[in-house]
Amino acid sequence: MSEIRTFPDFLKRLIIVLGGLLILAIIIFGVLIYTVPAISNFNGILLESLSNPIVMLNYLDSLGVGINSLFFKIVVFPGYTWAAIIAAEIIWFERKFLAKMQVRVGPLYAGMIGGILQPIADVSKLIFKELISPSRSDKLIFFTIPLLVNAIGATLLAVLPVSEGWLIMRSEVSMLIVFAVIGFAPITVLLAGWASYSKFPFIGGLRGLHQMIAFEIPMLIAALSVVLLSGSLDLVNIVQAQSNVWFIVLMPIGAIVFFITLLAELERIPFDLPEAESEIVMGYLTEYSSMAFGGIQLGTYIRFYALSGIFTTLFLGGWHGPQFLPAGFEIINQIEWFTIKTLLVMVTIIILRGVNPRFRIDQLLRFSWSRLLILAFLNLFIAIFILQMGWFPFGGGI
Amino acid sequence: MNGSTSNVFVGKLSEILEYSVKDPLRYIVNWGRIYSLWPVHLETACCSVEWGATSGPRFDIERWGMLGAFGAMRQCDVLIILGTVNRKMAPRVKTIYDQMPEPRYVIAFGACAISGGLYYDSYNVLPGVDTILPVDVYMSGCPPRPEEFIQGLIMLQNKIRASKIRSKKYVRDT
Amino acid sequence: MSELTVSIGPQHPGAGHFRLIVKLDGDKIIEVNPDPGYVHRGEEKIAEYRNYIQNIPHFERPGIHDSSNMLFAYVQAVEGLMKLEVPERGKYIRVIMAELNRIISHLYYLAIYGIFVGHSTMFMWPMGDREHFIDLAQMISGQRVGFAFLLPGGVRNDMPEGVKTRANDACNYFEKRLIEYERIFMNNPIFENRTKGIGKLSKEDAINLGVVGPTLRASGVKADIRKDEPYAVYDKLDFDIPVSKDCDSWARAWIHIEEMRQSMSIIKQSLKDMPSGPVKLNLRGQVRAPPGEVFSRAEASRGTVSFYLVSNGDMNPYRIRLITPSFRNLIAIPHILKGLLLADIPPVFWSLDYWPVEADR
Amino acid sequence: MSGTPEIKQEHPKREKKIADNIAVKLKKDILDIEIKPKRIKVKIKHQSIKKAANYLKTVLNLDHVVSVSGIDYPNDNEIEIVYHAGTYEHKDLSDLLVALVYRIPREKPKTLTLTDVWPSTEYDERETYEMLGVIFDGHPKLEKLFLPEDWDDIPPLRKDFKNPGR
Repeated sequence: MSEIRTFPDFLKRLIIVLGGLLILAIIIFGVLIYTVPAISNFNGILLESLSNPIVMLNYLDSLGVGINSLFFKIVVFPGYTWAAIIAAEIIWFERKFLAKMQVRVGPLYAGMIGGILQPIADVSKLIFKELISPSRSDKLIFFTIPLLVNAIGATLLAVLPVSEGWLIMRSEVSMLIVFAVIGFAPITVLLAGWASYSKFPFIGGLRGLHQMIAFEIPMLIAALSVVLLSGSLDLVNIVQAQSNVWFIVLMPIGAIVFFITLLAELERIPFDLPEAESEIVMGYLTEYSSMAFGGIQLGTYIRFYALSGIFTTLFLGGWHGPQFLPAGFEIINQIEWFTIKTLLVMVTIIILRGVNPRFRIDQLLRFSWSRLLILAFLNLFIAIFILQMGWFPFGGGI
Repeated sequence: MNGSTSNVFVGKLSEILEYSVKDPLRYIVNWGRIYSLWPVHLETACCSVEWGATSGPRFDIERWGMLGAFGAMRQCDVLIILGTVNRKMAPRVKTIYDQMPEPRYVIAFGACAISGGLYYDSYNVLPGVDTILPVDVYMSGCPPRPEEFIQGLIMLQNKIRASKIRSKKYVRDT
Repeated sequence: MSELTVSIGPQHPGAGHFRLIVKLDGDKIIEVNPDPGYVHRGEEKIAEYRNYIQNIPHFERPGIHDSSNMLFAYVQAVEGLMKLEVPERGKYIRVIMAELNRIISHLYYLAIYGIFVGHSTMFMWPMGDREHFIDLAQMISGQRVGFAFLLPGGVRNDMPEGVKTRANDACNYFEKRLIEYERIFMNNPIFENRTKGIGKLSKEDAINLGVVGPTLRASGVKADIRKDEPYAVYDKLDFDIPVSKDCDSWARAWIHIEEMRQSMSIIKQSLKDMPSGPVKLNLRGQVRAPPGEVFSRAEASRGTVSFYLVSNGDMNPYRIRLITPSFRNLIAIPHILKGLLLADIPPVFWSLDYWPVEADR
Repeated sequence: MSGTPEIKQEHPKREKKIADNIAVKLKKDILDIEIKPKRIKVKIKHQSIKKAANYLKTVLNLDHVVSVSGIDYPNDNEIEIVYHAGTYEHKDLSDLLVALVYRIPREKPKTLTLTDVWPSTEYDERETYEMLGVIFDGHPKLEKLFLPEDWDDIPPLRKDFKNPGR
């Protein structure tokens, strides 16, 4: 038995093993067909689905795991797996794109095409690393935080309207859900810093708390004007209200305010104070190792995707866009437009990272309370003005 | 089934498992480690100038997935000893090494880190960092050129490629 | 009551091989205690065991990316004792190497400044452009850093063919690039917010504390050994000393950018004016200084570097005192950081261009 | 050529004039004055160091210290302390350095600090303290600077300290 050293070796071994497994499965399956009667029903569907895949989908639906089922939506497509894949690849894209801005190559050798497997390598390394829990930390809270951060990102995904008919959950107050969940993010940062029992994480946690609370209020007010114009708290209704004109055209100030507060909520440069590397090492992440660190990073990037999606929904007209695909594929067309817009928002945020240094906490707070808040109110008045003049058909929340 | 045949069966099973699961898994894990070596941001002396150039655009160490420098050692894999370690720095270097999670690798960068270099007879310089840490790769030069760092990195990658998933547990000093 | 003591360094992305013990009240700094010595290698003691030639690599190691400037003061001290007069071409080559080193060192400064304010592109661009000047220096001396190029009595070898055109190309390219640097990095509103008016060191304090180099010139004192006490051929060259009256971190960064412009002008002039002839004296046998003492100064990229050399006529120096600019600027760190915020430490600390290796020796 | 004697003699008169001034003012305290171009070396008695420093600072405008060096002379059983003072404000004297030199006994290396005259000497004196064991009375913070915290050998720059392997 030889050791695996090169990629062709690995591929050969994989083919042998998978082939063995396939033969094993066929044998077991064949035996089962003639012994257990319930399987033979499935066997018929399996054979039929070779010629007509719809049958298979319908069968899976009837079991509750099909493509239209809630399970599939939550776990696979608009839900977690999709977001995790986007998060992983946006990490790769971020590194590669920043490298290009900095006249470098960036990740190259991990994976065939331009180091596209770089995030996979990082994650697989982190999984098999030693998990250190600092001796004086509060272990329960310390290890709950990675899950909580992921949960926050995942909950936001639930109300994200990727298309008109295809979404996990439609609620009349989905906007409120979004802000309730976002409001929980500063607590995770503070708890992570506090549970680490270390100085730099604690400073990072406090910074995160200050920053996120200071930026949440302008964010809420900017979003309030959107609610006023569309007359609904439902994100789907908000997107429908933008079928003719996007809100970024009506309220550019509001869009800018929301975008800036978005950066602060996501702790992106120039607002990455809670993890400012040259000042407080890694902020609240300093003591996290292995997949606890990876989990927080993954959760943060999922939140990055989800909040970019919220920005798309509120100001960029959500799924609206010209129809490319033939009739009958409206849903796919809508998903496509939503994804393209969201990715564009994410790229804009990444570009900002390449050209800006970091703010200081007092400047940041002053900026938020004295500039952004006023701008947000100004935007609110503009929205009311538009509404009162009757220039916008929807609305009437007052 | 008597004892001896069952033993043969279990032995075969473990062989099959090793062949089909452990070996490919080891390859994948080592592949991840190879392309994701994050170094601790620790500068001990003047070789850090060349380390800066190595992470700069011309030599761009990120091509191998290595980040420029990483703040906290809890997430890091490589400890690069950038030059002279003196008697004041040595306990700190040891502490930093102890705080890193397994698996971890040490690179001795430059003549001073290998043997004390120009300062072999100084009253305040360690005669090589391998007196306090287990070193994986030595890079000679004063300071080593960035090309040499890249060569050393590839040597380290080859070393990792042949290593086991779970290395021998290092007993920490309290 | 709510006092917090954090130690920044020796392992910290914002400090390097150096420790600051910072007492904080909330986010405000009450007191800063610098704790150097993590790179102390006993250069002055080792020098007593080495002869004058063996000491050359030792005295460039403290400021390794500034090696020619460090050696400038040393070889002048030895030449002062031995009463040697360097050939004219050798002097010009020395000046070219010194100015190349100044640019290399200043670019390193800018790059690390970028990291310290959280601007990764500001790290990469100067690091990339630095390679052009390293290439030039490598063409002349054969080494990337730590050239050991200056010897008592001249320089090690003459310049190869083609340096002139290549140096002019690099300078022309980099002059354009500097304008971009100013536009993108220096005039970035967030960068200005972080550095303008932060970390003030008034003129009186700067003089009292005896700081040197760009830190001193950013506080409005026009002092540069190249003008005050001209050595080599600096009195024949035409250049300015940039001085700023702002006294803050931004001004210090700006001084570095202006000095790079002046250095490029010096390199171009020296390449034009350079006479032909030998580059070093033929010193047969050992370099041995007669008894006596000498105090020699040169302007390195971070400030004045001085050597106090006492010889008793032996093979080895009796005592060498090496005063590096970073050691002189060390005293300014606690003074300047007091009353600022925790987040100000990295940019303000680095704006002094404090290089721990050089200070610890 | 900085500090090069007898090759260029730019202002021999200027240094002579300053040295004469010093000699007149501090007649009783001075042991010897050496003049080189751009450098004046004033050897003074140990006790009058503060007076001399005050004079140099206030009258000659030497506002900062460039270096403080200690030299061990085991044969004379003495340690020599050298202060090199210069000026930034006085533009005409910017290339002049005045060295203030005095010797103290090797067994009892105790002297007065000059940090109250020149604040810039603080770290230099600390270094001289740890490298040569000279105690500066009245220094605000006379602690170890470069050496490790647990250093218990004799100060390394003394001539009887031998580097390991030498």
